[in-house]
Amino acid sequence: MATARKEKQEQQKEFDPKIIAFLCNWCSYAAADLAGSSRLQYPSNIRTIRIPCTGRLNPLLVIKALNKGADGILVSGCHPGDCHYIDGNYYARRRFTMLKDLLEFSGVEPERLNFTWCSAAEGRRFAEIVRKVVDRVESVGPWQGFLSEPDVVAEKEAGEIEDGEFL
Amino acid sequence: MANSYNEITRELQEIAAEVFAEHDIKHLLGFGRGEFSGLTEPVFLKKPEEAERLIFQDDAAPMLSKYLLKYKPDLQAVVAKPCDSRALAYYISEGKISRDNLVIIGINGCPGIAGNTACDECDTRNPVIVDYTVGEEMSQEELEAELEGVKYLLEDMSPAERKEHYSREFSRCTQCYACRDACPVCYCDHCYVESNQPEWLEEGSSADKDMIFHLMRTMHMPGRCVNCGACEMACPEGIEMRSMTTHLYHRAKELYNYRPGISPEQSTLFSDFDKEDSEPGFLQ
Amino acid sequence: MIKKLTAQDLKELLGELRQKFLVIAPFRVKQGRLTKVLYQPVKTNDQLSSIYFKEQPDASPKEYFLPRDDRLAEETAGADCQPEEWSDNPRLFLGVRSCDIAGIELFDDVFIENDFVDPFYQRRRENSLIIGYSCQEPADNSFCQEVGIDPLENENVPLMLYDAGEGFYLKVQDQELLKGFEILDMLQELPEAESSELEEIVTENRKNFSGDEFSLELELPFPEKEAFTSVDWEEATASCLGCGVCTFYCPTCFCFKFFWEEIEKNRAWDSCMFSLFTAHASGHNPRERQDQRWRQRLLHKFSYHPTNYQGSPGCVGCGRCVSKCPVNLDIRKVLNRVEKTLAGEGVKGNES
Amino acid sequence: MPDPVVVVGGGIAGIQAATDLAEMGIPVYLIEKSPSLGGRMAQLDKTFPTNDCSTCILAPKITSCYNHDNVTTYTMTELINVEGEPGNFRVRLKKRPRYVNEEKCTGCGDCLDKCPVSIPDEYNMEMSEYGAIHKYQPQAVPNVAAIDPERCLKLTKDKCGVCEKVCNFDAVEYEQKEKKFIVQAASIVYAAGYEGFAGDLVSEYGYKDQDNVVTSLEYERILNAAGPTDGHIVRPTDGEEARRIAFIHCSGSRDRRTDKNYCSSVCCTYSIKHALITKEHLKDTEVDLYYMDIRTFGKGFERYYNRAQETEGVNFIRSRVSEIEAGSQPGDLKLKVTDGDNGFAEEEYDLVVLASGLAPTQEVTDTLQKLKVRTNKYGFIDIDEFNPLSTSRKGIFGCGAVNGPRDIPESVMDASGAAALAGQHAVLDVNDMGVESAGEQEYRVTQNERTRVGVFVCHCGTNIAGVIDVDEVARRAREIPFVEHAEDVKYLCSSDSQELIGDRIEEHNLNRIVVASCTPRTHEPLFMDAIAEAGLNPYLLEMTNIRDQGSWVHKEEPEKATWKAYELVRAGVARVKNALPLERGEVDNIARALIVGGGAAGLTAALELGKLGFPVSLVERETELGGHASKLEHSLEGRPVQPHLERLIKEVREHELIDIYAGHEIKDISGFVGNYKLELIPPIPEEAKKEDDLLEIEGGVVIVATGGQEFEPEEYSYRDSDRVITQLELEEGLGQPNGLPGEAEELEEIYMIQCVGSREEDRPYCSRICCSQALRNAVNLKERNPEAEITILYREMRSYGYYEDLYRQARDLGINFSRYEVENKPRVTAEDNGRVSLQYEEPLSGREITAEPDLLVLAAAILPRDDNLELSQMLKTPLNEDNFFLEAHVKLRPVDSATDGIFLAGLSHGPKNYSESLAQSRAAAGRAASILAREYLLTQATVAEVDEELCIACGDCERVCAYKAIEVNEEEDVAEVNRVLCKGCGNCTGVCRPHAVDLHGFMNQQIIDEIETLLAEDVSELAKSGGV
Repeated sequence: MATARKEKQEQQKEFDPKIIAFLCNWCSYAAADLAGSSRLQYPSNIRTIRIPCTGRLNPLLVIKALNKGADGILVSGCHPGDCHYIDGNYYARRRFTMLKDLLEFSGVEPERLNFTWCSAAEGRRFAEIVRKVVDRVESVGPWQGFLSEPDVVAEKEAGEIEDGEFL
Repeated sequence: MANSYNEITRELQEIAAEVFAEHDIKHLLGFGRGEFSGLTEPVFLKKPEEAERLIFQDDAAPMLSKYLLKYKPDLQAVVAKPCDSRALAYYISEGKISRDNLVIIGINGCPGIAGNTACDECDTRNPVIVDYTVGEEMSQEELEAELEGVKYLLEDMSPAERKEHYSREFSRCTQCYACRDACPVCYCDHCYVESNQPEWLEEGSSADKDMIFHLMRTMHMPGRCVNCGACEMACPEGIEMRSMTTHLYHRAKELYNYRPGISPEQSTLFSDFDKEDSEPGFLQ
Repeated sequence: MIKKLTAQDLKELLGELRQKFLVIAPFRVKQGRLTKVLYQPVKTNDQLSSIYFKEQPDASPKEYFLPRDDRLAEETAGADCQPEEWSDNPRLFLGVRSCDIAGIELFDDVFIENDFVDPFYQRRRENSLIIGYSCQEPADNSFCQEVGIDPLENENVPLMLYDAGEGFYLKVQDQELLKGFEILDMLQELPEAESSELEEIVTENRKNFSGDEFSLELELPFPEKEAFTSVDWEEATASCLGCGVCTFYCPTCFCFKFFWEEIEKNRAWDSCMFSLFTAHASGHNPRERQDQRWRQRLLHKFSYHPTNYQGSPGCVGCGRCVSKCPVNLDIRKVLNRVEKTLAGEGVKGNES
Repeated sequence: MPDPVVVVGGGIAGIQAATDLAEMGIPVYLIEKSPSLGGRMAQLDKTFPTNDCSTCILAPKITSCYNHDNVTTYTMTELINVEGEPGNFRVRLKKRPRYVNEEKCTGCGDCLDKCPVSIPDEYNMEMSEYGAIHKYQPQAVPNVAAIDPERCLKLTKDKCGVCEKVCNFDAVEYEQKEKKFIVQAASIVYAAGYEGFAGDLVSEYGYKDQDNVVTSLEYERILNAAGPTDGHIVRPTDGEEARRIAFIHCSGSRDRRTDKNYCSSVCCTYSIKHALITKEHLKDTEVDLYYMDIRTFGKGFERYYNRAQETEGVNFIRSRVSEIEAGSQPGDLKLKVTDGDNGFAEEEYDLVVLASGLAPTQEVTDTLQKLKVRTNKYGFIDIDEFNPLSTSRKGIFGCGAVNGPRDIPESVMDASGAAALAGQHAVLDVNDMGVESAGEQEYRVTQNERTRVGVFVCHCGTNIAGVIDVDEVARRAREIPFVEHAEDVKYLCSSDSQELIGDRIEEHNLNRIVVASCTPRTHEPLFMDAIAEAGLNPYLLEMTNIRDQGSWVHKEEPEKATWKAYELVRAGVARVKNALPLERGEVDNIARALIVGGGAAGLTAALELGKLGFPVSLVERETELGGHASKLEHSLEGRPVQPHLERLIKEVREHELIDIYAGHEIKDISGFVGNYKLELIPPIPEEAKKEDDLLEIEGGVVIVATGGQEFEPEEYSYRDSDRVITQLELEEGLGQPNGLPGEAEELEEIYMIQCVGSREEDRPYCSRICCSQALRNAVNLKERNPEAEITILYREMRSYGYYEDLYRQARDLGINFSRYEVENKPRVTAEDNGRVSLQYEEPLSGREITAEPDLLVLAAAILPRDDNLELSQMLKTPLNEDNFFLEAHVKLRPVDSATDGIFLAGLSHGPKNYSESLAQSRAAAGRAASILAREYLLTQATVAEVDEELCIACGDCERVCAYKAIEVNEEEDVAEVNRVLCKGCGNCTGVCRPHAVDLHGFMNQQIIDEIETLLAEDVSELAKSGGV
């Protein structure tokens, strides 16, 4: 699907990334609201999914979002120490550190994986984060899935035939 | 020094007899030789006379810890490679099995398993919890000497090269999930793969999905994977997938000084935190 | 009719056959950390020298008849669609051994010679020509003779290839089946050989097959009810991990599942060794434990299939399930236990 | 229904008091002078010592108070006077006109940009501007505009009127008049707060002359990301980043030349906070703090101070700034500094922050006098040490900074305590608390129905519709699978629209609702109510935020904003289609408090709860009640403690609702909020004990009041000489004849050493009371023997608050003070004759002084009890690093433990003086009452649930749950959720490997559906067509 979408975007010529943002209800979602009530403008590329706490976010959901074709991910919670649920974001931090590391190791561009903290008072920071994330994702272009282009794979799919005068 | 297979085999047979004499065990879980195949296979010994069936060879790849949970209310004896002993420590830390129900015969100075690349970078050559041991312990100096200059799997590749590597490797995946089934710390009764409500992993056999399977599985592994290499050894397609879990294994060690299964008292990686944990690559 | 060929002759013949056929032959292939022998389409004439007959291929050609992932229908089309990769060229499978030939025959029984014909299988099967290959020595863990299969001679393929070390013999067994394939014309130029030459080789090779440690005395089909209930399956299969590799590599396992991928209806290999294989939507699972699944697999091959198909075995004794098993769980050992239990030798009692 | 209580002041203290009272089932009138709740705390950027974001922690608290069924809020309202008696006060109120109808105004903000007038923004300390019609602050509660009558053109000159024209709700009402009205109240909680003052030292500190001299409150706004400089630390004059900043402590406080010569208590720590945050923003900026004493006496403050000093590079300079004048460059400032060591110096800075003190406004003092509430010489409420929170007028209680300089947790403690006292007049009917019960409303059973989603898209006037084509969104929404009905509505939050939603539910038999409008954070309760009214389970609602996170932020991209809105609606439908009808569960609550500890704290808590009408079981391990307090001779104000303690014990003993278990040890504690069980070992001699002697008592809450202990000094020859005693021993000795080595009157030379065992490496906290205690004892000794030569060797004198008076008195009496550094402590050697020899360095001269005092008194640290750890394990509630019980939140929940239903009082929570212990105990009673008042405890609806099939009992969920709400049942080998304790954070769901735990309201399936829908191909297909 990711590839199909990418083709369409190529036809469109203009890359309009889609970024899934997981925001915790108490800080970052509130910051996004504050950006709104302060009328700060930012690109419309983000699609927010509200979660109670970054601790709620199972890393598999981020993989799922990329699997479904998100060009980039933003996860933002309360600053460490500020968690509404005492320490949820501390646990989340480890999970995301490992997730980000794994995905980058496997070839996902770091620019697509954006984890940060944003407090309820930081409306301006939120708008800046979104701008930054959109820039970052744009800089690496459309997401084409976890694997290389199908033709690269097909070439080597069956494995390499060992040469030799067997016959 | 790593011990020889024959020496370990000889000692195992002696100690097994001792274990039978000293404990009222349901069975002694170890390795034996396949009657027809000549291959090393898991055996469940019940009688002291069977002690001589025990062997240890370079194809003793299966993780015996995997079988213990099935019989956990009973007292079981088990021959444990160092990696197996870590899996056991991990089980105990998660309350999956009681230490009191285990008689552990640990293999010191494990000589490793043929073809298992995890053994080349193994950082635990003596078992972490034991009741009996066979073989000489390997000293820390020896271990460090052996590890010197060892490169971890795919460490030298660029992310893009790895992406290509995985694209190639997973194109062969037949979704048998032997990697998961062979893994000592994958012990869920119902794997997320088999859930369709919600459907974490969609059905279909494209390489893309196999990649996602492995990414998701790897995210269940940090703080659990003991880097035994059983996943790769089990793969009938020779897919090199261990690099993912191994990478996080080493990263958890670097970032959090965390090694799974080092002690039965340890918390899991993801159920613990430090306020000062680093935030590599987080947006500032 | 028996033709005698040098390796060069064979390559030339195959080169010619490639004009008409998609030739699929065994190669040594490097895949990740393993090197395997696998059936693969010959892409260039240069590749012909790399064809490799020395070992039993790691996998049977089953996936060319029942692909792992088979698109059956599209939602929008409304009707069944055509298998996508069908070409007009017929396929020639080179060097298929008796065990794998028997596997394909079993598929024929199930998918063609049956009340329901699987059009996908049928089309692929009818478009394929098989050149058999006579084994020179037993493959690791194989026990084909114990299930009534002759690894050296096989009458059920039109052509049979014999390796003579310095060259090959090609035996034409069924001219009828070769009609329309123009293959006989191509063979005309080649020198014929006496059947005695061939017999000598076969007799010599057969000596390699005498030392089977394993023997299966019990007649097929196994008595269903008795085998089902009296064997301690748990004990016999305790080390099974449930991965299903045995079934994927089995030349006779054909179970599949359906699933939708976006708008496509697909089928893919499934395995009775998987816990979900029999799981009901309600949560109930009639085969809850792995030993029950093992019992199913074994009895399907040795009891149910022979019962339904005039005593023909559901297992071809290729030994791949043993070689591929991550924990080396040996079906021969389990069969042995079944035999002993049924013979009243009380394996179970013996152990307790 | 109990009688109402009036709470004056909508700052953190008022909000806490109102919430606690409301939770007890008491109706509350909350009176706030300004247009919005929040008070001073809402203006703060971050809070010490954790640097928590102030808004983040306060906003949820304000919202839940404002939305509480039992709270009626009057903003822009002041109290005029009070008549009548406790239990039947007639409270006269005056509501200033807002000129905006609070009911009609939706806070849409349409009018805000249109106002042609600019006035200084009060919330931003007048450092920015807003219109004559404005919202007091962006996150104002209520979220309603107000007009400044003095600057509005319409109201002053009858011109303009544009706000009325643009308002779509007819909410602007220029004709509003001041309204006076009376409410009946049983009692009054007065929480009018403080103002910051920098003293009258205008000329010296140049506050009014130099623009780059700002007060601490102004600096809070500068630091704040939503403040006038967007959180950039820049100079007001030229907007340049500040490279050198001076913070001047005690600006106005502790100054004999003003009438406010008390210590404001909070400035030291907040200045450290400012310094730390400044360093966080601008690593290289030089930050200098000018101070007299660093008074970081609160819980965790000393560590904060150490951190600033040791790792963050903040410079602490002990000297007095005498003058600030213009510096060499424009805008720069020159400080003239007198320094004890170095004489006189000049330093230049580009920004100076005055650590202004806390004082009541004149208006507040006047009002208090009008209310016949006695004030002290500083204008604060005159508080009786032994009866904190009460005032001189019965039925009126003070809390927060009107009681004296307070930080936030102290104000919150005051508030809960005041609620406990005020509640006693409201006559609680324990059997009919009027607290809602979960099962009251029956909802339509929708489980077997086909999914029929209704979508409502709000215009919000032009707020949404001005950017987003709402008609198009609604039109396309109709095509979304499962959508039965979709329409766009001008203002969905208006009351007729709420009815319309109900009508549509009925008309189309809708069973899921998607509201596309503003933020669910403020409006979800409203729409949940609306659909509940229509008989639909309120959890079958999904809100998509197309205004705050849509039209408002994508003004320049109307087409994309429209598509985004459509996609969000689509995702909302996907998410709500799997929503389950949820219900809050009811759990039995045992209306009895279990109090552990029979010292002054436990006794006070027991008595207040008894007076509120709740049964109490009080457990004390000793056979006598009184605890640590029975050793206290006099209070810090010098009043005898024992008569008060004896009266307290008598009252408790005589109270019919209080059972006393003296001499009982606790064997085990089990259960959770609503249902705690204590196993007690009765006082039976060991040899007579039998198995079944154990006693079990049950209650809904536990109050931990087990006290602390005095450190037994290991140094200064304490163990070697009778002439070396602790301050507590001195106090005990003063009370008894022959209690001291030599009669007090005869002791000629007395030395005192402070910080013995406190503020050291292995005990890095301040014991808070020792400075004041030493001062009190020194003054007592001096009064008995004016000839006595008394010297106090100290590190910092931490005589915070009014104890500064004591410090001054001591100096006036001729008591000597000599500072020592921790690296160079006084040295004491025991002599053979039983006396001691003392050597120390006199800091000014650097001379080594040797003395042979008649008495050496050590200010020994206050320690946590040794058995705290054991008790905390039984209670399953954590201790802090120093082994005192840890509060749930250092700022806003100072009395609650991390475990629901367990409250903390007195020294078990940390060092505090007698009066502070009493206040906290009252607070514990107030907090406990807010739970005990409920017949049932309501669980949250959005809680975690375990799929037992999938659960592998690995225990990860248990380990990550901060609330102990999920635990592995070892017997069943499965994790179980305690719905009462679950807060719905989902941390268990995030960590669960087999995905066996799921969180209602945020289920995996719902989030996955949302993800898939947001990224679904045909949606991009539509987007590709370039929008509408």
